[in-house]
Amino acid sequence: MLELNNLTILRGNSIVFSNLNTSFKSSCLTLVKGKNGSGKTTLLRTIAGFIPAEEGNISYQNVDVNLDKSLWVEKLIYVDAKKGLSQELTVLENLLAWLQMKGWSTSKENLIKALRSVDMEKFSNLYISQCSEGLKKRAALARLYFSFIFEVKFWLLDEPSNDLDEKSTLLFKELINNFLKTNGTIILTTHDSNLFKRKHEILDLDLIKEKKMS
Amino acid sequence: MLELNNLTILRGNSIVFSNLNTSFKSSCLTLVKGKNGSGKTTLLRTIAGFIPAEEGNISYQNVDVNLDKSLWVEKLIYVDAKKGLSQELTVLENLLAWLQMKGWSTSKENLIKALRSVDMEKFSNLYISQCSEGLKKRAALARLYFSFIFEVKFWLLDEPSNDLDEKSTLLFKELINNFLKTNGTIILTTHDSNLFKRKHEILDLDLIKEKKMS
Amino acid sequence: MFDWLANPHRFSRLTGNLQLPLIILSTTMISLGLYYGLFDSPKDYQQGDAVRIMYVHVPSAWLASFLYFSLAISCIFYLVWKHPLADLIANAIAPIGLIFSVLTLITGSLWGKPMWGTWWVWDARLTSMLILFFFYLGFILLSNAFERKIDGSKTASVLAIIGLINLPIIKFSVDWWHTLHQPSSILRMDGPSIDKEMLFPLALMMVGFSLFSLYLIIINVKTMLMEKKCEALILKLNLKEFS
Amino acid sequence: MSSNNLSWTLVFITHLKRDLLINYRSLIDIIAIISFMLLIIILFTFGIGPIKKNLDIISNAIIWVGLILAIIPSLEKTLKKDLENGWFDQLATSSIPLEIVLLSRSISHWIMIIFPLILSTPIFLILLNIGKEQMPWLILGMSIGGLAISLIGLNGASLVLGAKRGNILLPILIIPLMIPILIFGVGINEAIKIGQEPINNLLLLIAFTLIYLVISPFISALLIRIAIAR
Amino acid sequence: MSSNNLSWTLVFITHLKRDLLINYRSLIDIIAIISFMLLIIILFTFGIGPIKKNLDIISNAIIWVGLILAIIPSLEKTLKKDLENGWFDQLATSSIPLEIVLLSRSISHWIMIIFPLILSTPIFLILLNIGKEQMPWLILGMSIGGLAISLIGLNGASLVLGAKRGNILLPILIIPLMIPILIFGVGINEAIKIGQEPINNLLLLIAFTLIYLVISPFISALLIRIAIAR
Amino acid sequence: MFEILWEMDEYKVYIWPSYFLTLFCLSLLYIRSIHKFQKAKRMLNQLTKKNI
Ligand code: HEM
Ligand SMILES: Nc1ncnc2c1ncn2[C@@H]1O[C@H](COP(=O)(O)OP(=O)(O)OP(=O)(O)O)[C@@H](O)[C@H]1O
Ligand SMILES: Nc1ncnc2c1ncn2[C@@H]1O[C@H](COP(=O)(O)OP(=O)(O)OP(=O)(O)O)[C@@H](O)[C@H]1O
Ligand SMILES: [Mg+2]
Ligand SMILES: [Mg+2]
Repeated sequence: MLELNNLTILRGNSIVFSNLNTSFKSSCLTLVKGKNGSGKTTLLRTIAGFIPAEEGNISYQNVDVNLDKSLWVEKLIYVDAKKGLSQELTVLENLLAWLQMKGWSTSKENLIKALRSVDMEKFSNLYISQCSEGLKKRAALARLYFSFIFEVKFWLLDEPSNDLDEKSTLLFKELINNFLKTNGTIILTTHDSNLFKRKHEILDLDLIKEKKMS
Repeated sequence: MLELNNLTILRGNSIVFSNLNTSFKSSCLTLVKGKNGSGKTTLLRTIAGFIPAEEGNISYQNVDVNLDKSLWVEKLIYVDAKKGLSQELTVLENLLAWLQMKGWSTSKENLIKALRSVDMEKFSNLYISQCSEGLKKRAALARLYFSFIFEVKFWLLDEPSNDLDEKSTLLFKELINNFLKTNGTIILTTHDSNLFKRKHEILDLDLIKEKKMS
Repeated sequence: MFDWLANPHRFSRLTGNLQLPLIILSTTMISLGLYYGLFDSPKDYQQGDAVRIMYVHVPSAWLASFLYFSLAISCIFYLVWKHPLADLIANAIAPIGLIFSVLTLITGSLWGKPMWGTWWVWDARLTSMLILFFFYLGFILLSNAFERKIDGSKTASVLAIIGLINLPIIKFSVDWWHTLHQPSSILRMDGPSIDKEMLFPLALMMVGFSLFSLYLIIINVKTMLMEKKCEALILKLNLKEFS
Repeated sequence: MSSNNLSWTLVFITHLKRDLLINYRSLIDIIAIISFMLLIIILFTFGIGPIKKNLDIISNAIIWVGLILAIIPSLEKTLKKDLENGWFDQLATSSIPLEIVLLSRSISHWIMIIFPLILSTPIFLILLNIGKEQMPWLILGMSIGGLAISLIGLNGASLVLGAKRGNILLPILIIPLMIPILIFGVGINEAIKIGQEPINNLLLLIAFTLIYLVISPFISALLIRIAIAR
Repeated sequence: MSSNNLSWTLVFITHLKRDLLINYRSLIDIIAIISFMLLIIILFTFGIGPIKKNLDIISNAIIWVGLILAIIPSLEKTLKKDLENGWFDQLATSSIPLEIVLLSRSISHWIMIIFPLILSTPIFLILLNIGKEQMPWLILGMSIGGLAISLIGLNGASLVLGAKRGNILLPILIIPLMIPILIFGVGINEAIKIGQEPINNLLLLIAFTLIYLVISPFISALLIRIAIAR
Repeated sequence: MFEILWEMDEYKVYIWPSYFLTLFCLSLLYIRSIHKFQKAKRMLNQLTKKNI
């Protein structure tokens, strides 16, 4: 149970949103919606602990996550448009570097499986500089697979479905379903309202703001 | 009438596609589909004349476009994920710079109109470095408006609908409809199969390749 | 000339029966030159035996300069008339020229030490050779710094041409620079008073080195031609995957 | 409405405006470049110790070498950014001759990087206690030589455009080209110092700069066309 | 499986490996950095003139200033890329102490940039004809001082992280910090030259380096946390 | 004849290295090119086999 207690966040000097209260249950998928510039990315980055909250706090199981940051960030995987892939490495090397960075060591099989989970194993030796947009995205999403091997509780995904073709979108949804089964929590932003048929919560930042207005 | 006569294109040392034959009618919208890495972006960049074709040629009204490159490129507007916006300029300044670069001079009203056409006039003085992904995209798409003032015949758009929220997607579609009315030709890539209700051609690179196989 | 050679088959055929004579001739000439240079030539009346260094130093110097010239020329051919062969030749020359420029500098230093009591002087000729070395280096680095080889070739060719324009200017400017500061007397390098017994081994080495380089260039070009063929075949294989 | 109707000077101006706007919105860069130069000078004065006589020997050298080294960091970005953010793609969809755009680049570089340095020569003179009779010549030399430096710098930047680790290659490629500028530039002041006529060096410097003013834009344009095709 | 169980040295090694893999796939950088240093030396000699006496006065200064200036271009990239492509975001989602990662960065920088320069000192000595009795001391000084330079350099790089036109700001921020290294380093060789004991300068240099070895990683880590929050 | 070797006493430290270095570099170039040549040849043969 992750809770945001009247969270206020600035970007530059402008308030992105103020006194936001909401909570994310486990084994539950939440779509963050809202028009461009409404603060979806900002929200995700705040939860991931990149952007310090101006006011309010974020608590997981009723403990402020900032008390032990490292404990918190270990539990989550964050993927956004920037992806964190370096052009000079191949898809596989990037994945390995990321694993080592996370402090996780795993077997060759699992790596292959992870790549296969987004249908990337035939591209595993392609340099990122030679990947198309969609391939890059998939190379980044391959990380999600390791949540089934190591203990990860949260996925924070910023517009993950962009650039993905039909097939890999399906694979991605499969990953999501499996993760929810292992009662993880997923918070993702998207503009594609009919991305998910399955049941899911919706957090609409615009609605919240309108409420505040009135 | 734009025709690709058995076009073969390399990326690195690998063939992206070979002996592609197809044509794009005017006042007609073509969606380029295909799985990741199938060569959509490459195709657009080749048509725009950025990537030289290994074999074959591109002809507009039965004239090879490479005979007078500058004449050809003037007729088209190309927008992709890179967008060509510089972080240090505001939305408006970027648009102006682009106009001057195209060699077009226009009135203040038209600028405002262009921004309004993608609902950006209230962000016109925001620096690109402070824009969210969707705002950047819209800042780039604002250029399309000028096809109604100056003579532009082609739009080459690489996944234009990514990052756009509902409202701006509608505005974007409106732009497309207007452009088709002024019988322009639109070639755009997307993975969102139900993006357009209106009638449109489809160029599916995967299908073409399969045909080659058999 | 390039037009005529551009066709790889003709090139191979033409050079095929050149190779053997080239290598034999060059090796014999060099070994003869070495023998005369070391054992069977007079000392210089003022430099003593040190003059023997000249027999390796001067030919390398000459070749380093000449090879760069031909490299730049073939780059022009490549950029203007787009002859793929010209590019190959340029790339074949580069490493050879690099080595010769290094040799010049080192043997030169080895010569300078006993003669001038110093390894290095900032003389125009020396310095411009050092700069030449950097142009060779830049050419090689740049032509390998891109993902696709042709991008590298094109860019590096431009660099080579820039060098062709600038090297004379640089050499001139360094000479000019010497006239500004009173040139120090001992550090002049107008060579020893060469008599013909010295001239003979020198000539041997000069010609030997040149023929040897020519041989190497031919080999390298052939290698690259084959590599190109390989790439083409790989493409064919990819094509098969499609159709 | 095609750009051919636009006079090229106009094109030149507009691009100049954009460049200046982008790169030099803030004063910081100008301050930065000047302080960089100052720091190079300071480094040397610390390196050789306080003895005035020694300083006099190398004061001119420091200024010119400093000038050349100080601008190197500013070079790479001038083109690389516009390649990455796709601006050159957009340029390729207009019929404006690239040569002009690139000439305007060099000029804007001169205005925003070299010119501030020239303005701050008095400080350098004081630090290196160079006699003030040298000042006008130094300024003259730096303005002319500086233009050549900008032009060569742009060529270098376009050479490494899209190259792996271009930022490290760049210095190797351009410094050799800068040597004549250095020699003629220093020559001017050395001539003054020992009471000779500096005019010859000055003329040589001018000639060199003119040559580059002509060829540099074409070289850069050629290279950028190659870069876009990737 | 949490990384706390991993020994930090292991973390250190793995990150060292990644850095070396990414930035230095090739020999190019090493060749490049050496040539850059050589070119700086060439520039200076042309500035000063061929007279041996003058050269001797500043030969040591040139080597040390050259060392400091030569590494500047290599610094910026070391961190900036990883911020832009979001790698640091990913780092922030792991419980590994940033300090260690950054220490490994400095070390990899030393290995790939400073060390090659040290290996090529003989060439510099010949060009500047410095007596070979100086060599061992120069090498010793450069290896120790070089480490400090890498550490300071990394601090600078993280300071300008995310700053507009950081590449221009960088030199200003780090050069002042480098002045002590320069003074002690040159001090060693000057002492030798005039036949004194170089030991004092050496000790000072070591002390200075040790201090930075301790504080630098913390400073960089702090700065990067700030950069991510933007 | 070979006493000349010992005649050029004080210079041989300079002469020998320069000669040896030169020969070394030349042979290096030779070996390198030949080696690359052979490698390309081998590869070409393999590929031609594959294509047929
Ligand atoms: C007593 C000492 C030396 C003598 C008598 C000497 C003599 C010569 C001669 C006769 C040439 C051929 C001239 C020509 O090709 O136009 C030459 C070229 C050259 N030497 Fe030396 N050399 C000496 C020392 C050095 C040293 C110490 C170096 C460098 C470290 C050096 C570097 C060169 C270079 C770079 C060239 C080629 C310059 C050119 O061809 O334009 N030499 N030298
Ligand atoms: N670096 C920044 N400095 C200042 N303001 C910023 C910065 N980045 C974003 N903003 C502002 O913060 C607000 C929220 O940005 P954010 O990226 O979270 O929007 P978003 O919901 O992700 O939009 P999109 O759907 O386009 O991704 C926007 O109004 C934007 O202008
Ligand atoms: N710079 C490059 N060098 C080498 N190969 C490349 C390069 N860029 C792309 N490729 C390859 O070219 C092929 C086509 O790439 P392209 O970007 O056109 O695909 P795409 O259809 O746009 O994919 P996506 O839907 O993910 O955007 C891919 O297989 C990719 O690996
Ligand atoms: Mg967003
Ligand atoms: Mg694409």
